[in-house]
Amino acid sequence: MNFLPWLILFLPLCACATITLFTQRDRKLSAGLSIGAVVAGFLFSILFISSSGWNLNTELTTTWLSVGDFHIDFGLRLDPLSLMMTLLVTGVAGVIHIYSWGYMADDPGFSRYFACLSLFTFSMLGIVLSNNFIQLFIFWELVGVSSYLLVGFWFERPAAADAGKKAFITNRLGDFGFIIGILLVWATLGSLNFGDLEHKLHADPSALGAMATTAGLLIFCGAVGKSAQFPLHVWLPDAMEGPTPVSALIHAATMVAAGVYMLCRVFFLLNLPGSNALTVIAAVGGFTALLAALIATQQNDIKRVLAYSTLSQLGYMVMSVGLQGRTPAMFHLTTHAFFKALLFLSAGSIILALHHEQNIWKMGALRKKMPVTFWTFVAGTLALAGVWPFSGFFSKDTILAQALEQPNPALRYGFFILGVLIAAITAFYMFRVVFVVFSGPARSDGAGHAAESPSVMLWPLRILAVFSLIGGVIGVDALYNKMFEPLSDEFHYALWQRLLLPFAEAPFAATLGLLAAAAGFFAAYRLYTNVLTDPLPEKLGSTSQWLRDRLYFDELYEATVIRFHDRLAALANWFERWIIEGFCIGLVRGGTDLTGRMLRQVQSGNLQTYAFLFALGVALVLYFVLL
Amino acid sequence: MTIGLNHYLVVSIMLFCVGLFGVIVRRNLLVIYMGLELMLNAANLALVAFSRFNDNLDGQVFVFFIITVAAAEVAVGLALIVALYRKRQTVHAEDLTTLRL
Amino acid sequence: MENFFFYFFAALTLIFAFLVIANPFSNNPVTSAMFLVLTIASLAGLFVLLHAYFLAAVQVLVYAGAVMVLFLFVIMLLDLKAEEERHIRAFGLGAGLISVGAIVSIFLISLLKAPLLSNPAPIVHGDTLALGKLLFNQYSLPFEIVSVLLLVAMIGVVLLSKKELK
Amino acid sequence: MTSQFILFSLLKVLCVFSVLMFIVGNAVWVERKVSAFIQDRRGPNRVGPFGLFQLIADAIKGFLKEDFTPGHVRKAYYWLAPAIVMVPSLLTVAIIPFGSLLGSQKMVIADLNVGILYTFGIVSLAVYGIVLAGYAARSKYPFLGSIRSSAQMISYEIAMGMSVVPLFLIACDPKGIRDLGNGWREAWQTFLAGTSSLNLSRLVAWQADHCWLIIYAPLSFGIFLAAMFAETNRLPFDLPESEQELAGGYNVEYSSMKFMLFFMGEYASMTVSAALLTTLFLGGWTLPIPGLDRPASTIPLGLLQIAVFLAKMLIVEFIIIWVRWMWPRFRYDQLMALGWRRFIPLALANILITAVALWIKPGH
Repeated sequence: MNFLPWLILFLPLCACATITLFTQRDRKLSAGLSIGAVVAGFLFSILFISSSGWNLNTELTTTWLSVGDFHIDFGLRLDPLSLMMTLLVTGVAGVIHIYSWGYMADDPGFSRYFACLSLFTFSMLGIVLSNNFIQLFIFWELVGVSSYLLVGFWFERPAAADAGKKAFITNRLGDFGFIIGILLVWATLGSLNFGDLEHKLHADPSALGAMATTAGLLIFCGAVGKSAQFPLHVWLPDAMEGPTPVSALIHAATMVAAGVYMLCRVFFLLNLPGSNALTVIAAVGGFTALLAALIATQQNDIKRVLAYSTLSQLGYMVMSVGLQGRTPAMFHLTTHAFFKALLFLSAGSIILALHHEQNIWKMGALRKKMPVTFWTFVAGTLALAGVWPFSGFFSKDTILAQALEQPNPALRYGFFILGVLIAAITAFYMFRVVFVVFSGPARSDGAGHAAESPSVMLWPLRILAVFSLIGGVIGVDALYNKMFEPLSDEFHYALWQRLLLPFAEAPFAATLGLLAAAAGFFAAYRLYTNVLTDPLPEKLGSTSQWLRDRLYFDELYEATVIRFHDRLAALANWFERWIIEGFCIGLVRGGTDLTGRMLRQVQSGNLQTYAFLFALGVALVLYFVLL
Repeated sequence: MTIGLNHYLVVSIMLFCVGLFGVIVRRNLLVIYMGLELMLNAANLALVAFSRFNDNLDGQVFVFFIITVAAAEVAVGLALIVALYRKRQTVHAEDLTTLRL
Repeated sequence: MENFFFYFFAALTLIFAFLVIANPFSNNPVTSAMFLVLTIASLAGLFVLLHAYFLAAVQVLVYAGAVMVLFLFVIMLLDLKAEEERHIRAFGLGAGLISVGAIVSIFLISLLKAPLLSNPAPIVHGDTLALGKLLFNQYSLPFEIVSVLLLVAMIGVVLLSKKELK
Repeated sequence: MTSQFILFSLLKVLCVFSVLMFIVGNAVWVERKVSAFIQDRRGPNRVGPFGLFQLIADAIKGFLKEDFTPGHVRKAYYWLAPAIVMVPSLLTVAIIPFGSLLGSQKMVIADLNVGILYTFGIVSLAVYGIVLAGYAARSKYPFLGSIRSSAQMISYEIAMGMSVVPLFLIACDPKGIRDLGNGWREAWQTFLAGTSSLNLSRLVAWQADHCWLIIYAPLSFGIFLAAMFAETNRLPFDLPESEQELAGGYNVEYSSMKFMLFFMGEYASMTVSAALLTTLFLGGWTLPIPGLDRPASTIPLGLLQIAVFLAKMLIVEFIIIWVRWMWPRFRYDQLMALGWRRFIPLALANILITAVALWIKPGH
């Protein structure tokens, strides 16, 4: 069965290559190939897991390149973490692929879209299955490339093209730190294989010495970029310029999860004695979560609300990792993948029904017109808001419980209160969207004439809705827990026991979480039932304006980072033009040119000259051979 | 003093160099070609002399091949010259400088 | 006697060869060709002195009989009315003298350094039978290849000589 | 290299040369007589009985006539060409065994081992005389004639050379001559001492031993005969000098002694070709009569064999002359087509068939 993981990994790549090279013109075949590859991957994942079980901890390797003594294996790491992620990626991606068939049906770049989608799936699976840093980094960059291609898919629209560039470049900043961190790890530990590294650090936790914090933070830089944490969060909302399924795939379910996944994968590097990396990570995560949640409350674009909610939830997960809670982080990541994909796809359904209208203040009264979409969206909202018994409740609760387990009381209550606050805000802005979009009067003609989406789009919604509902109780957390804390007790609970488990284990956290959600719901209900415009700006004044303009981060970066960057670029340009091109290359080129001009005198076209030179050459050879 | 290998080799070298001199100095393609033939013949002479003074017929077989190849080469070369003349109305090396840069 | 013949033929060969490339009386290619025929005939004499009878005959037959006739044929076909004017370029002359001088001196020096081979009794006879045996046994493959070469050359010449290729 | 060898060689050269010249001279007379007979007229009949002294009269005329040199010719080649025309035939004759033995002397000027190759080498040089004559004249007809001639001679040389190959395949059996006892073999061994494969004497010996090669290789004979006409520029292949088209070709510009030399050159090459044909196909100096089929032991017998050779040769020459007045001229393209597209493939096939036949011959 060992070939199955390889197959899972490379099928999407094959699909991408085939589409790009051969089937560009055949839309259906292209889509079929792409969907087939990812669905086959999903089925193979199930097959593989069912045959070899969850309790794997192996690597499949093949030598990829060797330079001297330095070998890099191309390897797949198979353990519950990667298997679960594989299942998640192929599953969510599969659903989104199918949904795309309907959503993108009229797009001229249909085949190209599916090729990019396959490439993205391949890259994401590569990240998930990598067993070493180099491979991980390469797939990391591939994800960046494919997200660039997908975000900028409608490249004829300047906004989309700019968003693609922004996503790519912002990610570069994080990756810059990431690769330095990788090099640092390699320089100090001499290995890049996760298993080796873990083993070494387990044997000698102080192997990194004083560099522990630095290395951890540098590697965290990668996650900051990819998971859009503060201060590199600015690209994610813009990236909503891509097609909505892409938003769902990249910016909700998978790509941004890569950062969190990576942190969990290399947790052994962060959780070292004498390293403060985790604290910083938790702080960054918490701050991002709060910031994003606040901004989300005053966004009017449905996808931007969801984007900021994604940011906020990612911050939640990162915070959880920072609080040493890998299980809660991955648990929340998994459930979040379900309900955020659901929310995005439902939003896509709405957007499509309203002919690409994304402003929530031009929607309204869609509950009757789009019943399936309404119910699925509500399911997603409930899950995101953490309402029992939806999946979000369980995962959010574990995070809150994790916060309560902190030894340091300041940290403990700080993060716990932060978590509850964010939960309340989350519930508020999500229900704001629900009330504005689905109830009240129809605020535009488009909303008045909206109709339900085709079933090829609705079925993925239904599937995801089901998973959003039950995702918290099917044992995902148990799986992660067994991997991350092998020493702790195994959960053996029936379904109904699981439903009530949070109240038994951490009643304080569960209760407060539920209360926060309820508070958010009521606030939204009070403010947003049957209103034509947002009443909040009047009440909050300039704060609202600040939030609506995303706290002016873009403008800030524009004024500082980008201006500095421009200056630097101008300097580099000058250097390039005058020093490198003018002096270095110019000298070489001029020298070559001069020599060439001299030598071309020899190429006179005169037979005698050639014969003469030839004879001289012969004489020279003879001189060396004979004398 | 009996005539030895060296005598023949000296003749061969001089013949070769006369041919080479012709190739370099003359400008008529046909005469240049004749210079080439002289050089080939010089090689033939050297080979036959070696064959004779080493008690080995291989050298002569070689000469046989050289003569054959030379015949083929002359045929093709002269055909080229004729074709060239048809095109350019000249067989002077000075006038044929298309290869000049 | 043999010494005399050697010096005689060698002198003839070199004189004729020189007249091929630089004839003080005529710059006519036909003259060059005729002297080349004489060079080849003298060379055949040298071959006979070296007991290469077969090659001597082939030399005359192929070179003098066929190759040089072809030369004459072409010279006449081209009908070079404007015979080459006698102006030797200093560059050409210098270049020729330099390269030829260099090669001659290198060869002669190396020849002087080499031990003088004694002149053994003539054992090898380049007669037809011996050469034929060698040619058709040991060298049969090269022989066949050369035949292919000739065929190719023939086809090439036919193609080249066509007025226009279709 | 004794002085005796040189002496006898010189003697042989002298004899052969004078006899050849005599035959050449009289061949002109024969030609005119034959043509007259065929055209039903008398021919030369003024000088001497039956015009027999016409040869002398022609010679005197040739010597005494003004040697006119046109102004536009290339002088050196103009003088050289007639001389060159004579040379090849005189050189070829050197290797033809015109008799067996007179005393201890072989009746051949140079019994070369590469015999037939030498012949072809020299024959191939014959073209120079004509080419240079045409070139020297610097006028159209001679020039065209010489161009034609060079192409024609090169073409037919190939057919000629290849037609001869089967003869040597047949005759140069390494086992050589059969031993029939009675000192048969000894006589031949003296004659053939020191000769090898391509030697013409061996060919003669083989024919004496078996049968004339015209029987064994009739196709070779046919090709050789036709090629011979072409090589000697005789009708029906006299394209280089065809009077009606080229007004005499290369000898247009020549007069008196120079013209005589061309004339003599033609007859000399004709005579030598006849001698060669005799040697190759007609048994040379032998006749299938006891005594005449082996090298002579006495001088009279040796002289008789020389006479036999001359007789055969003259008959062949007579045929050559006869053909000239009986056959029309070929067109030039027909001539080339015949040479390249008939004779050369035929000769090749001939070689192949002969080789295969010899290979499958029992007891070989």
